[in-house]
Amino acid sequence: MQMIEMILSPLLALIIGIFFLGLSRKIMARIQWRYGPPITQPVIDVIRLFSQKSVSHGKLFNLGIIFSLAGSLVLVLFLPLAQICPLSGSGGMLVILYMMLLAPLGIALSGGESANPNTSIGISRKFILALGYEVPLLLILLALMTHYKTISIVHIVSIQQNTGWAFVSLPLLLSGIAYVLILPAILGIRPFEVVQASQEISSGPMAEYGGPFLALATIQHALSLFIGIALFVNLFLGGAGNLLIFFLKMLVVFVLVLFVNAALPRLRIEQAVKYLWRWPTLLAFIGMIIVLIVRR
Amino acid sequence: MSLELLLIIAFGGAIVTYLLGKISCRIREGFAVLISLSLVVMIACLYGENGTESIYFHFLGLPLIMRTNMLSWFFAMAVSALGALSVIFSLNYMKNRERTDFYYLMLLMVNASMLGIIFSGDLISFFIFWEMMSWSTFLLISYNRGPAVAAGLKYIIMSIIGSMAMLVGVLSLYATYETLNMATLAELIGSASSGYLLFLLIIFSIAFAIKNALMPLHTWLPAAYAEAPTPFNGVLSGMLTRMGMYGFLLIMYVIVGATRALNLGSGLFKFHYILAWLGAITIVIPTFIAILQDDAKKLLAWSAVGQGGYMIVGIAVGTNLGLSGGIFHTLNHAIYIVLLFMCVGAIQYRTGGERDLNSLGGFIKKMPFTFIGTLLGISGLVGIPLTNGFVSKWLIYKTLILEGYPFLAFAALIGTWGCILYCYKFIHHIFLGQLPGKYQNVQKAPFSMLLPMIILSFAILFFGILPGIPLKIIDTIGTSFGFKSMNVTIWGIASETGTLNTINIFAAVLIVSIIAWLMLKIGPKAVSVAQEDTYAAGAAIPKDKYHYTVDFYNPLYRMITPYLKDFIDAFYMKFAHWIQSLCNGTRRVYTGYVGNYVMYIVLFLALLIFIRLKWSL
Amino acid sequence: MDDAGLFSGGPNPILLVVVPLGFAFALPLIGFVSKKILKYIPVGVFMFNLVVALRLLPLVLKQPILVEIGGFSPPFCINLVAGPVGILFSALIALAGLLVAVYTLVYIKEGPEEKYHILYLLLLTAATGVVLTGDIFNLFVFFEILCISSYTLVAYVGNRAGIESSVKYLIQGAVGSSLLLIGIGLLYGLFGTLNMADLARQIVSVGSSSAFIPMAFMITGLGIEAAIFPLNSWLPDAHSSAPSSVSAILSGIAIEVGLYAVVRILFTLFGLSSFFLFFVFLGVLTLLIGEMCAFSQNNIKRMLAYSSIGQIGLILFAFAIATAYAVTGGLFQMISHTLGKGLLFLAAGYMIVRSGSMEISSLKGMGKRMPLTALAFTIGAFSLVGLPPFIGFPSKFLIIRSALAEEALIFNILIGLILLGTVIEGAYFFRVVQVIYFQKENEHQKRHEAPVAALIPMFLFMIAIVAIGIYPKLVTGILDSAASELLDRVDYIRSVIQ
Amino acid sequence: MVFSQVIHFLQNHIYYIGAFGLIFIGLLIILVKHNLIKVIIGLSILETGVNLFLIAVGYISNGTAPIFSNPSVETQRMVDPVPQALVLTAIVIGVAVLALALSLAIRLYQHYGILDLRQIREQKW
Amino acid sequence: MDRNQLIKWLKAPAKMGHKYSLHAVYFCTGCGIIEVPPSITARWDAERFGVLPVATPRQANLFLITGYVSVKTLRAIIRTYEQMPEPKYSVGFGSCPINGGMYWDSYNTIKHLDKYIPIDGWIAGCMPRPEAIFVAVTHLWTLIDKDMADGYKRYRDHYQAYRANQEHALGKLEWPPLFSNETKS
Repeated sequence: MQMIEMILSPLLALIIGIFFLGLSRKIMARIQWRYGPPITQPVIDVIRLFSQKSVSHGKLFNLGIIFSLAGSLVLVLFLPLAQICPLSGSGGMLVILYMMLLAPLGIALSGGESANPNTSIGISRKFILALGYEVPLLLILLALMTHYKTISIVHIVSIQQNTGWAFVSLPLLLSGIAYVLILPAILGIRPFEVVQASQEISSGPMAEYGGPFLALATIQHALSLFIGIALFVNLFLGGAGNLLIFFLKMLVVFVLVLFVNAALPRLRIEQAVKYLWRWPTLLAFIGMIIVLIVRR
Repeated sequence: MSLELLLIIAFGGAIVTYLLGKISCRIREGFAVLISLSLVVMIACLYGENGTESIYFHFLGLPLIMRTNMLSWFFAMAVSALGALSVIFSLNYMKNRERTDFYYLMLLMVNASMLGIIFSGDLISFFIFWEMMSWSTFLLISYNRGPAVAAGLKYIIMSIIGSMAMLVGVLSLYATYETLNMATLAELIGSASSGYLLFLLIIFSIAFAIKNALMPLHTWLPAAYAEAPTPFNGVLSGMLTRMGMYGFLLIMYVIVGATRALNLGSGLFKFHYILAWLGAITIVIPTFIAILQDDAKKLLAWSAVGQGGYMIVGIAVGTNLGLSGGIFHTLNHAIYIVLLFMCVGAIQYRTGGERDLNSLGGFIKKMPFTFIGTLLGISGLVGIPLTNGFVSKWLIYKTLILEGYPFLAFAALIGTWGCILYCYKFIHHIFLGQLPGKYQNVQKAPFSMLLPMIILSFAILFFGILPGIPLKIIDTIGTSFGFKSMNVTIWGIASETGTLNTINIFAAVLIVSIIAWLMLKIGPKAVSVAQEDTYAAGAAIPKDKYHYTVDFYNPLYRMITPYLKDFIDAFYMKFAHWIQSLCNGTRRVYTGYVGNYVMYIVLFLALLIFIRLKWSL
Repeated sequence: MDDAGLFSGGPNPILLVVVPLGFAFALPLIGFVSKKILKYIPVGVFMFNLVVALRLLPLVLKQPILVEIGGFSPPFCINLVAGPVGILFSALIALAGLLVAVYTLVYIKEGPEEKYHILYLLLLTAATGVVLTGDIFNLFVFFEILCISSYTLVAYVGNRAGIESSVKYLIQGAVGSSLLLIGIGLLYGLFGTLNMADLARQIVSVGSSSAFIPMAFMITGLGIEAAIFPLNSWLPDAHSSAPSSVSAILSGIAIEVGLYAVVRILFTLFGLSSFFLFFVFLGVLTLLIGEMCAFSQNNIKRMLAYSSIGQIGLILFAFAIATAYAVTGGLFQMISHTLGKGLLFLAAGYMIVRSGSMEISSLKGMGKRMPLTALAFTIGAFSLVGLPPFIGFPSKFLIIRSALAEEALIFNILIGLILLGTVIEGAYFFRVVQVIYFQKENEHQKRHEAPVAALIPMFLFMIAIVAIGIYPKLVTGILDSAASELLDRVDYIRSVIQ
Repeated sequence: MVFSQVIHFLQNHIYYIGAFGLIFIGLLIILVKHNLIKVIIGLSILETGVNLFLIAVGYISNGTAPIFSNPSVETQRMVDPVPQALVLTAIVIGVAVLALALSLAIRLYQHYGILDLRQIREQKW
Repeated sequence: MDRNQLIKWLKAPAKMGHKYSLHAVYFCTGCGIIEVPPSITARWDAERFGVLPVATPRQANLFLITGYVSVKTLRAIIRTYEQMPEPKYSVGFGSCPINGGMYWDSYNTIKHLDKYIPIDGWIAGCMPRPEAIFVAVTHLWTLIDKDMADGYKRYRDHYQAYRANQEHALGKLEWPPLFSNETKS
């Protein structure tokens, strides 16, 4: 059973992620009054990329991207997808937090080997942005874990299934709002699209990727979209009893986030970090204090 | 008997090594390696010898006692192993330098005194070895001259302040209980008032906090680490600084005892809680300062300060998980920081002492093994799952969250995220990016440098995937302090509030990596290109300039730099200057005019008589 | 004087004074015979003294030896009381004298060597006399001999600094000895006796407070030689301008003998225990002033001189606590200071000779040029700071421990100040050690070690420092009985006046 | 009455007064004079005062020499011999110091060309 | 998606992928680039054809040379073209790359771009309208279907000649040859 889950959950994540990628392009096009590409366009892109003959800058260039994709895939194994969570008993939220590191770190190592300054700038921005949103995110997650007195995400989901969504329960409301405020930053979309920023720094960490490397990076991107939203759904929207509801919840969140993406221009990196360290952090901090008071 | 023999071999070996150096370098080096390896073997043989005490000497009527238990075995093993690796690493690094005899003497001496500290069964021998460690370290830190001199002076002054505080503590214990045997003290101290215990803990904490570079007392460390000879950095950062940790464990859990130590003070102002907060501050601020550093060794130094905070937080929380996390982190940190310093050493060895991050780059092609070592080192430092740093950090986080210290947990976690920034900066600036033209002909690190690096790299993975092996030992330490035993399995820890199972993670990561690799293999094979062949908007790559290193995290720097000056150091320096001017003022008493001097004499006589009349003593 | 053999088989303690004194005066005569052997005479004399003192040590531990000069039994006439303290100090003086004499063989090459050796012998004879005598006026006389020979020795080199310091030293010393003499006169006027035991007995019977004024005069007079804080202005000048061998003796022996005299007068003669607290403060003040002044010195010898003031402060502090532990600690600290400071001055002496300057900065690269001398300096410095495994550690340990045993808040604060002083001490000593080993030298100079005759005493000092530091039991037994002799007035009186 | 008391006191203590007067004069000279020679003179006066004081301690007016072989002299009226012995020693020492001081003064003058102690301050701090 | 398409997809997914995912490298050589923004934004929306501008040549497979090519630009064009992963297609946009256009007698303009890099198709006109881009794209689809868009193969086969031409125009080149001598067929 666990083996099936282990295969199933990454596959599902991959499909949903790629679907979201296509969906985002389509919806963005519609918002911008365009016809837009077919919804399968990411798949076509990935196929094309896999068939291209790329250049490699060295062993680490290959390994880094593998590392990054593997990190994302493993992370999916720790996330409860509705009732599916293959690695529920292997470390809980803390491992998830750490696994979220792997993907950017892998890309960073791989990109670093390519010796392209654009890449380095992108990576530097990625890490700064990550530091920016981790401050509120950690406060939020700690508030959750402190409130539910567990570090296992499965427990958090199951408690919410019994007692209602965290997002609408009072002590965690502020944390939830803070999470919503930083969700675009976690997903890396506008107004926090400073990392890729293809107009500025030639798509940053991706600058030297072509062919299969870019395909892997695209898949990784799709997975990270999935992870960011699935984490929110699990933590604040109570997960789901079956896959369909889970998917619907994710879809709603994603479309809402896309509107933000379409409506807002890109921030500069300092502006982004200042924003992240101001309002979401403040909310998360107050939320944490409320949680502590409630716990007393 | 074997403990005395051990110390005699350790100290005698140091001196004999020095003398052999007068005969021949090769014999000396061989002997140094032999001594340090034989110490490792001897200590390994001591495993499981619990609670044997032996009086080996009398000092001022005090019996000096050596004893073994699990705690000391654990630390001794780490000290001797890392010491041996450092010696091996030194062989090539120190070749063709002046005063290598002296260097080996002091290196072995530091190791020997650390072993002395660890095996001490009474506080006086603890203190003696502590002081010997301090001054021999001082001599080694200053070894490199130049800025190292100031660093050494700073170190020894702070160290003396610490040891003076400890001396007061030791002597006050002696005055109160008439014994300095740790075991006896631990029994006797039950009758002490909580005020006295608090005094004891604070006065010892000053000493240990200075050694462990806890935040307001950390200022010696960055300069000292940056300037010490790099092979010695391993010993310095790995174990010597962590003698402070050992000291904390000793005073809090062995002598004062867990239950008493954790109940001192009231409300939020409990001793251990404040200590934990200091630890948390020590995690956050140095981590962010480390991000700003451009000097490889300074960066690692600040990172070591920050990592020290984890250990303090871990043991100060006072749960079995936290304690184990703290102790385990001490070991893990020692392993990876030694590895990282060795990597810097290898780079320095091949580049002629270059350690400015901005002028390196692209060494991955030239020194691949060193790179792998560094990669594993920073993985451990960040705490990537499946490296050893993860397990210990996991334990600490978990206990912080479950015990209801979310802000401490926040500090610890944010420290990790800051850690990624400087770790990546470290590896990127040295190994990735463009190789400067002058380093085109750099060779691989020699084997004697690679060997310790390889061993340590394996250790990182080994302890990361099989954390149960050290954790079992640490668990016995914890239970000997009176904590509940953890449910340690070989793969991690099982408990109802969240378990850790490294083998699952390992298997998953392995399988998934293979899948990802296969995915990469779907496409046509990639063509390897030279490093110059990167995208530069169609232009040719400028030589030596196409590497983004200076102000790597520039936007972040602009935001945090104003808040991250080392205020504490500045304050201490100001204080030192103030003392200096005070001293300068004081010596004006001796005016040089003999009339004044005679006046002093007359005044003194008058003072004596005045006191007599006033108080009729 | 003839009944030397009467004392249970041991040699007569008076030999300790007589032999060097005799040789001092015989030296010019010997000079007629051969100029060359002159400088070996102090070596021989102090070797003899050392042997005598060491042979006497086990005897006096059982029973103090009383030497009646002129055949009268005390309280009449001059007598020597060779108790554990006296013999301990004699041994120490003989040891330091011997080692420094060996050092002098090569160190003193210019000037009127013959006079140097006479004065050197006189100085140490006087010091031995001071510690052995049981008569207060005799103490004054020996003291004057000590002072006059030190004035002269300070001026031995005859340069500006030497003469100036010597003049200043002389003025202060003369004022001091006048005060001492007034004190002795007053005492004599009050009690009509000069024997210390007898005086002590009488003071015990009338109460110590009645003899306060003489005590004040005597303390002030002796305090000048003992370098207690406001009275020590001569010390840095004199110690820094004297030849290094003389500095070693002045620092290691002269001021300690002065302090011994102060302590003897305080403890045995007056026993004014209510006044000890004042001396505790004074000791700490002396320590702090000494260390602080030393901290801001650029001249190596001046720094060492100020450091001596600091050490004296510590010793005074220990004595003024006046418990058995504390006095043991004080005596131990005296030994450790004699050995440590002696070693430092000897090492610094040759480093100054080689570098040609007393500036600390000119000692750069000495670790390479004179490795053994540099090692000696380092060990001396470490020992004085109180680092194990050197002798400074057990002595400081004992002092702090006895101070902590007092359990008064004021003592805790004072301990804090003392430890602060130690930190400052550490700071300046380590700075010098760094200059010696770790500063980049100006030009590449070849190795030029001090001559063997200078290295041997340094080595012996080092061995003593390390040996006692590792195994303090070598001396603690003697120190304990010496401390009890100092503290136990009644016993002292009884042993002198049967 | 008062006057006679004063006279009486003076008669009894004239030596002490003289001695301490000398001592104070000597000290005052040392304290306020800057010239080395004058300071040495001050030292000399100080010493003289001390010696006088010592003599005064053992002095009995109209006393006799302490010769016990002469039975006609009462021991009560004998002058104490010890202070005299002391003073002799002290004078000798004083002379030695004085000689040394003067010789040093000569050398000092050779080096500095002055004897003003305010200006001879190379050794300080 | 009709049946035909599906069969094609199953038969040769790579080729179809190349057809429908033409990512063009941003490269503004001359005035022709002014026509590209309208074509990729809401008015014409090139993305519905799968044409998407990307930032670096590594990610692209379509190279639009938009406008005249000066000697200085040629250097960058060659470099960019060489960095694109194979298979790659290049399209000359406007008359200038074809034969120099209005700069036919300029001393500093490249007249025949296909002497330096292989060109798979040309869009004539001064300026061609955005619709022309789509015409070109659909035409390129046909060429890809028929394996006639083989500029990258030609480049590989005749690299020595191209390189010689390039060096003739630009003098010594800073970068090493893309293909070593042995691959010359």
